[in-house]
Amino acid sequence: ACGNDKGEGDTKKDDDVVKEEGASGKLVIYTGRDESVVEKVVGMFNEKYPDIQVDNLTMGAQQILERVRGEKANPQADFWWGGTQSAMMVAADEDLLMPFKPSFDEAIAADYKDAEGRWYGEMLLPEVIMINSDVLTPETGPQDWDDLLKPEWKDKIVIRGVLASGTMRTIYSSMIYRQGADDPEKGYEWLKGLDANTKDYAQDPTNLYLKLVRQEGTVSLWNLQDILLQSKLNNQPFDYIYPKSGAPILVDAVGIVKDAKNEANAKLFYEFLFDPEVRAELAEELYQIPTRSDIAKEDMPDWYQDLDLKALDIDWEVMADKEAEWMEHWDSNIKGKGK
Amino acid sequence: MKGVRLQDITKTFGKVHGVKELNIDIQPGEFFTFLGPSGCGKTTTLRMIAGFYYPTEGKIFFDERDVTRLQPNKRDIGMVFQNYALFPHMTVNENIAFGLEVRKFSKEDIKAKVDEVRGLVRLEQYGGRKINELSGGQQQRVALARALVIKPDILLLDEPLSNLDAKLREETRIEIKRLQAELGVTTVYVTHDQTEAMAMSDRIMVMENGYVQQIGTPQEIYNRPVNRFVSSFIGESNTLEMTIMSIDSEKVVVKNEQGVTLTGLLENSSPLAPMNKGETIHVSIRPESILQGDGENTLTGEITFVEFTGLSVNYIVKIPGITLKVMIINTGGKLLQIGDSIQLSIPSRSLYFLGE
Amino acid sequence: MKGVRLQDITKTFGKVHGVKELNIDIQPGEFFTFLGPSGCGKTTTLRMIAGFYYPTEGKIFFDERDVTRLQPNKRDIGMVFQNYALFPHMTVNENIAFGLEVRKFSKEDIKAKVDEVRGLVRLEQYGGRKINELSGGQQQRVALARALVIKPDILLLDEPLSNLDAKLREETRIEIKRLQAELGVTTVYVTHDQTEAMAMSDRIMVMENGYVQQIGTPQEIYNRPVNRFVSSFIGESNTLEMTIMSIDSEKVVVKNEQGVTLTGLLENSSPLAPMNKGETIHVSIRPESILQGDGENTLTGEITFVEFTGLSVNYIVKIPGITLKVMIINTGGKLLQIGDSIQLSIPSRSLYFLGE
Amino acid sequence: MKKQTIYSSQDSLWARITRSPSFIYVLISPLFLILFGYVIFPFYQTFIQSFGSETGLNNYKKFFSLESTSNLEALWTSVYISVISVITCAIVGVLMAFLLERYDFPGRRVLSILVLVPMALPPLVGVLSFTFLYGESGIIPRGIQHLFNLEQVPFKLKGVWGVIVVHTFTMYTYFYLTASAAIKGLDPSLEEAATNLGASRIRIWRKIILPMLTPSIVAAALLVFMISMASYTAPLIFGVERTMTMQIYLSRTNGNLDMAATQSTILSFVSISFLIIMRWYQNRRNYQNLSKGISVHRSEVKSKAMKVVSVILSFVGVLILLLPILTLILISLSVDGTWTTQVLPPEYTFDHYKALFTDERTWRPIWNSLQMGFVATLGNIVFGVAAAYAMVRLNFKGKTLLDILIMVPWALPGTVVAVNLIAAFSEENIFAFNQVLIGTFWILPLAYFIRHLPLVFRSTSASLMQMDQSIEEASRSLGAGWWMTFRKIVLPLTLTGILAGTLLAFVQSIGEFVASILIYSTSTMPLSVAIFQKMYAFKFGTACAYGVLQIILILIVLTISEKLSKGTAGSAI
Ligand SMILES: Nc1ncnc2c1ncn2[C@@H]1O[C@H](COP(=O)(O)OP(=O)(O)OP(=O)(O)O)[C@@H](O)[C@H]1O
Ligand SMILES: Nc1ncnc2c1ncn2[C@@H]1O[C@H](COP(=O)(O)OP(=O)(O)OP(=O)(O)O)[C@@H](O)[C@H]1O
Ligand SMILES: [Fe+3]
Ligand SMILES: [Mg+2]
Ligand SMILES: [Mg+2]
Repeated sequence: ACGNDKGEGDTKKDDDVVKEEGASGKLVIYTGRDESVVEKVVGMFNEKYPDIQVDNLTMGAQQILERVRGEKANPQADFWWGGTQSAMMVAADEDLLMPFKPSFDEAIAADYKDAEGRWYGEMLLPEVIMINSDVLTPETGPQDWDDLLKPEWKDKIVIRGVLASGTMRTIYSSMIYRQGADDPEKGYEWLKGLDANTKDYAQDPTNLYLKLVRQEGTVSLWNLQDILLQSKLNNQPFDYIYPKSGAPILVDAVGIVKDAKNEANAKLFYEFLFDPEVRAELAEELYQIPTRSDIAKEDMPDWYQDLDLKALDIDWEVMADKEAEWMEHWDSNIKGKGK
Repeated sequence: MKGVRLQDITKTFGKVHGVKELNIDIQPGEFFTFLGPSGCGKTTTLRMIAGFYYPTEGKIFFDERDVTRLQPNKRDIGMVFQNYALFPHMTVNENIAFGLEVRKFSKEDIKAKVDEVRGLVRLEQYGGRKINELSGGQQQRVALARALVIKPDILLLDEPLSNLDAKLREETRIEIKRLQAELGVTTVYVTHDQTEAMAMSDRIMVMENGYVQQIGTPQEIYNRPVNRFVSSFIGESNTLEMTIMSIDSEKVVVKNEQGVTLTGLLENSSPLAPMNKGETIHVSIRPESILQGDGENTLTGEITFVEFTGLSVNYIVKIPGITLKVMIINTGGKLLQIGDSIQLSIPSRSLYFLGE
Repeated sequence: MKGVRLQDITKTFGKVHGVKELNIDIQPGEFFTFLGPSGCGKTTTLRMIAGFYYPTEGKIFFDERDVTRLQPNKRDIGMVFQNYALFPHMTVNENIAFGLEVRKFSKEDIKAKVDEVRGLVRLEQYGGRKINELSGGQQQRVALARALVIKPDILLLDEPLSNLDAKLREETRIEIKRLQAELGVTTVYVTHDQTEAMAMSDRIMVMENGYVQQIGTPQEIYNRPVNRFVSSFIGESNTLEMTIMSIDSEKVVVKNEQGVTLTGLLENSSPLAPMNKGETIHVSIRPESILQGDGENTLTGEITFVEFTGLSVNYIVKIPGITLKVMIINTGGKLLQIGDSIQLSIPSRSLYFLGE
Repeated sequence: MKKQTIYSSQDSLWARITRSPSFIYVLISPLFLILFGYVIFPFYQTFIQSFGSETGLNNYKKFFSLESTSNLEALWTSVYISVISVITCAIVGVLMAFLLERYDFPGRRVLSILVLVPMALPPLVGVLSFTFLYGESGIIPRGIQHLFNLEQVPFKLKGVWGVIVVHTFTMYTYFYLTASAAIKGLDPSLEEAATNLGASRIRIWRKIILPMLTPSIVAAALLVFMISMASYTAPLIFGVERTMTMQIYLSRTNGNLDMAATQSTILSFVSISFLIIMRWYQNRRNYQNLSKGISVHRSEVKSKAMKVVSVILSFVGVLILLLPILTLILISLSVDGTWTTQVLPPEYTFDHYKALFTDERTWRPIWNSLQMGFVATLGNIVFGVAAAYAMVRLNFKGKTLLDILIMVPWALPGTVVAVNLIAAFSEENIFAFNQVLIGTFWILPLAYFIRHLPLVFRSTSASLMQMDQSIEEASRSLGAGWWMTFRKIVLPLTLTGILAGTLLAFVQSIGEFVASILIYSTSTMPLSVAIFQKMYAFKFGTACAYGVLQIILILIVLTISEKLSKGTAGSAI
């Protein structure tokens, strides 16, 4: 529920819910966010709460899950900042997260949060078509999902390894869902076509970027934010095409670790992170699309205002239910068989 | 000075037996030698005394102290290993000094002692050499020096001179004897050289196949072996199967199947031999006790083999009925050739009567 | 059957010299022995023949072929290493079979040959044993079997019997001799045991400190040593410094400072000795050539040392003016004691005149 | 007679304890406990969990079911990749060891350090440099394409072979190090005897040298096999997704912890079976040098041709080995994002290094890693050597168990070990002196210690197996106690082996990532995590520059250890 809910004007920042600014102590954050994001936000947080000493440990979403799981008996972390919806759901199921209703609860659509408040989506990640801008332009690239199957894109597509990536699993499952969830066969057919056009599967994001930069392929499927970050901040030759029929929109979420030692500080950070000003700044500089539906569009940067966030119509419940099965089928029967 | 007592010692390796039911009592200060064919259990016994093997059965005492399971390093033993077991990463000096360092001698003391013992084994020039730059004999001498320098209570020497030349061997032998006498070190010596064993030992133990055959002074062992094994193992010997024809309080007359008759003395018979008329016994005659020329028990035969050993000439002489090994001392005289005829005599006191 | 010729061979290790200016010509089929004190360069020479060292200078020929730099495995040599160098990860059989496998014999052939040679070295029961389960002497025999079984052109034996008992040594010695004669293998033998050297060799080379001293048949070496080193190294010897009093075509009379006078034969003099009246020369007398009792050159003295060696009794006898080592063959008679007086005679043919 | 008593009664307690042979038990019993508490117990729990809550053998049935064969395929892929990796690593490693140990040629000293450098390749950026080199857009394929004006790149490193190349490259050092220690200790007279019996070089290799190197080859084979089984990054990078580690990862991602446990159990079962087979194979024979006395060292006979061949071989070999590192340096010097379709980067800059050197946070992780690596390695030496000694020389019940205990942490994927450790140490307990170790400095060194213990243990026991035991006995007979014998005789003679293991352990500790990322804390961030963060932020050049720093660091360590070992290391013959 990020951008699509252009907020109804800024809501009050409700600091009254939590403690005064004199809060102190420690705060341990496990984060899947980029170092630069973390530095920036923590810096801002410390301006407001100078006495809170923030320790942040950067790692991948999967690693956070492993760690939090392992430390269940004696949690070391307070706040889990940045996890895929599925990781969050697993964690919630395993009783690793603390239910908490923040002040902005209502500003976030039900799709983007846990019913019991164990996690809230922080930002939205539309999954779009990625192109190498040295070779293609948004006009010459594939315009919609079905275009990807055209012969002209044969051996031009590079895909981030599907099974190991939550993002890619979601995209692929959405593609099946799009063809009808009741009978996945049509979806499988479609994916078979995609596999036939896929030149290579890259093992991790870094590799995906490299392959695109080095023109081993020119087209990929990836999330909007990272494409923008890479092209604007790191000067990578990337651009995106928002698929005509809409994009699956993923949620990247946060939560408080159950039995956290510095629960109060974690709550402060929670509130701070969703502060509309912070959101606006992050949108401006880091191309984040907030889940908060109550931020005025004028307060947001230009790129955001240009964006038409059209979501694919997806029943996430069904998706979550079927994903494992579909992906296993894809892995054993479709992957690499298309040629 | 310590005595060593082995009580009913048996040692087996898996199914193989090394030694069996050993009972040895070595006196303090004694020079005791293990003699026996290769593989008879000499090293095994020595290693049990040193503490590197535990006996499968039995006990070991140093004087009255039971040391059967005492740590090797608590036994105050000097040992020369059959394979030397030098420390390859140390120089000659460092090898020799090792035991002294363990005993916390001062630097100067160590240097003095090492220099002295190095002289004793004729390695004056080699102190700084690495072990792998030494010849085989030189390595063996380092091993010896290393064991001697610590002046242990008990010295265990496993063929310590086997790679030395006769001259050096004799010199070293004399040195060992001198040290042993001076310090009263109880010494257990393994050698395959019976001359050496005879010359040095207070007592000798002859072993075969893990069993003790005889323990006694060199002269006892040589002149009065208890059985055929000892007799033939120690020195050369002609052993003849003969029947006693007549016997009195002094003389014994024996005869073999081919009718050769010899006369010997009754006193020269092993306690185990059945000295009765008509019994078949074994007669042992040392080659060197057979003389060339006329005398008692004169025989004439033909030479079938000649071997010159410097000291002596060895012949094999075929006499109708018997073949004798004969050793004639080389006094620079002429050698007889194969086929020559030779007259021999056997002094009656040179016959020794054995049982089985 | 191949001859081996070493031409002006010198080998140095860094600054140390191993051997110097060797010239040896070993005949095809000959049994040639290196004799010399520990560290004199025997192993070094052998290793050059085997190809493990390159001579620093000089050349090595097998018959007429220059092999100085030929690979060791191309030389068809069987060698027993002084340190055995058995393959610890193989059994006795595997060790012995190794050379045969290299030569691509069939499985059955190998088995037959291995069994045969194992019998020869008395290891019948030990075929399946691991090397570390053998006694020292057994290991040495495996090393010997391994070299013999391949029936090489040239056999190099570096103290191959040093850890065997007298009996076994003699048996093996005879086996080696037999094989050598049968197959005509050229054999180079290193030993520290001069009896062995004397008994087995066609020719002997005596070395000292890297230099050749004398090459000759055993009798030549023993009875006609070229210098004092050879004379004293080979066997026991009393060497006396004496002055020639009179000399004729047959007899030489010598006298020492204390007035002891001896008579010897002119023919018994080394080519290097200055046989002129008034010259000071060395007279060598073997202990075993001295007889007990009356005869030529009779002397009377007092016994100062007694050693029983089984075969003989060794005395040191102090005669006014000289001290002699004397060896009296043990014929079972009584031992004389220290302090007893003894009468000795030295046959004139037992005196040998040497230069320096 | 008057004698110097060997042990004065006022010996300190410590001296008395250390001199007793049971000291070794004093050393290994806590090891036993630690391993038991933190390896076997969690592992046992994993094992129990693998049977699922109520499903019994279901997980196993599912694993081995023929309907969905992905697990079986994964098992098969993992096993055969591991076996081939062992073989290729053995060939390269032993060959290099032999060339460098036995032949003297110009540049040998330098080469003998360079040959270890691949060990220093940081795991994350390291594997990437392979893609830059041999991948589809890599320097070599593109270079050839440009050179010959080809339509397509002539080849690219992909799939199983890519994995094996990377494994060979990064793991042959296990063989190299252990084998060169063993070759140093090999009695040269054995080779002479074989040559003398007419054996050709090849036969000597097959029949004498290789068999005599068995303990060290077995040691290295075990290490390589297990690490290949547990390897994650390389298969991932080369798109071999069907491996055991990947399956475990997926199961955990999906929250199917029971299945993950099943898969881990099977993985370690395979590794342990390999261990047991290897032990059996090794114990059939004897490898102790037995020669009488000490033989001449390095044999003189060296054919000219061999010498030339060895120089060429070694140089070519080392060049190939160095390429990935050179590539890394190249990337670290190129401007991010500019290197697209060219063979070599078009623009160069020192900015990445500048960024590193001006950021005070750069040095902290380096220092952390050094410290933690040092502590862990120290522990490895003490316990690894003690355990190896106990294993080879002493007789006690449970040898095989101890062996397995030590090897298991190496056989399991790093993630699994780390998770076990977190579970064990996130609560107070006696083994951690009633401290919570998670979040403290000590947890990482402990993880490194447990995980890298097999390195020191294996290579030391290989050395010990070669050493003639009678040398130790000689020392005892001269009155030296157990401890002195150990210090003065055993240590110097096995030093090369210990050093080899130590180097491996230390370098591994510096580079360890998979477990580190799960248990590091802000104050103890290790170098590998720091590099990961640069990569994560797609600061690619900076990450590579960081990697280059790590390589330099390890090179310094290698050079120092080479200097130290020279002269002090004895040999067992
Ligand atoms: N590798 C080496 N480096 C330096 N010196 C050596 C080396 N090998 C042998 N020597 C020296 O060369 C000399 C001759 O050695 P060699 O091994 O030939 O003696 P040897 O006659 O076989 O003696 P032994 O009977 O004791 O075995 C010795 O003094 C020895 O110390
Ligand atoms: N570790 C072992 N395992 C099995 N058998 C062994 C072991 N050690 C020795 N033996 C056997 O025990 C017997 C006695 O060995 P020992 O070493 O005591 O002989 P030895 O009398 O010293 O012989 P040598 O004179 O040849 O050295 C031999 O037959 C030998 O093969
Ligand atoms: Fe990842
Ligand atoms: Mg022995
Ligand atoms: Mg020698």
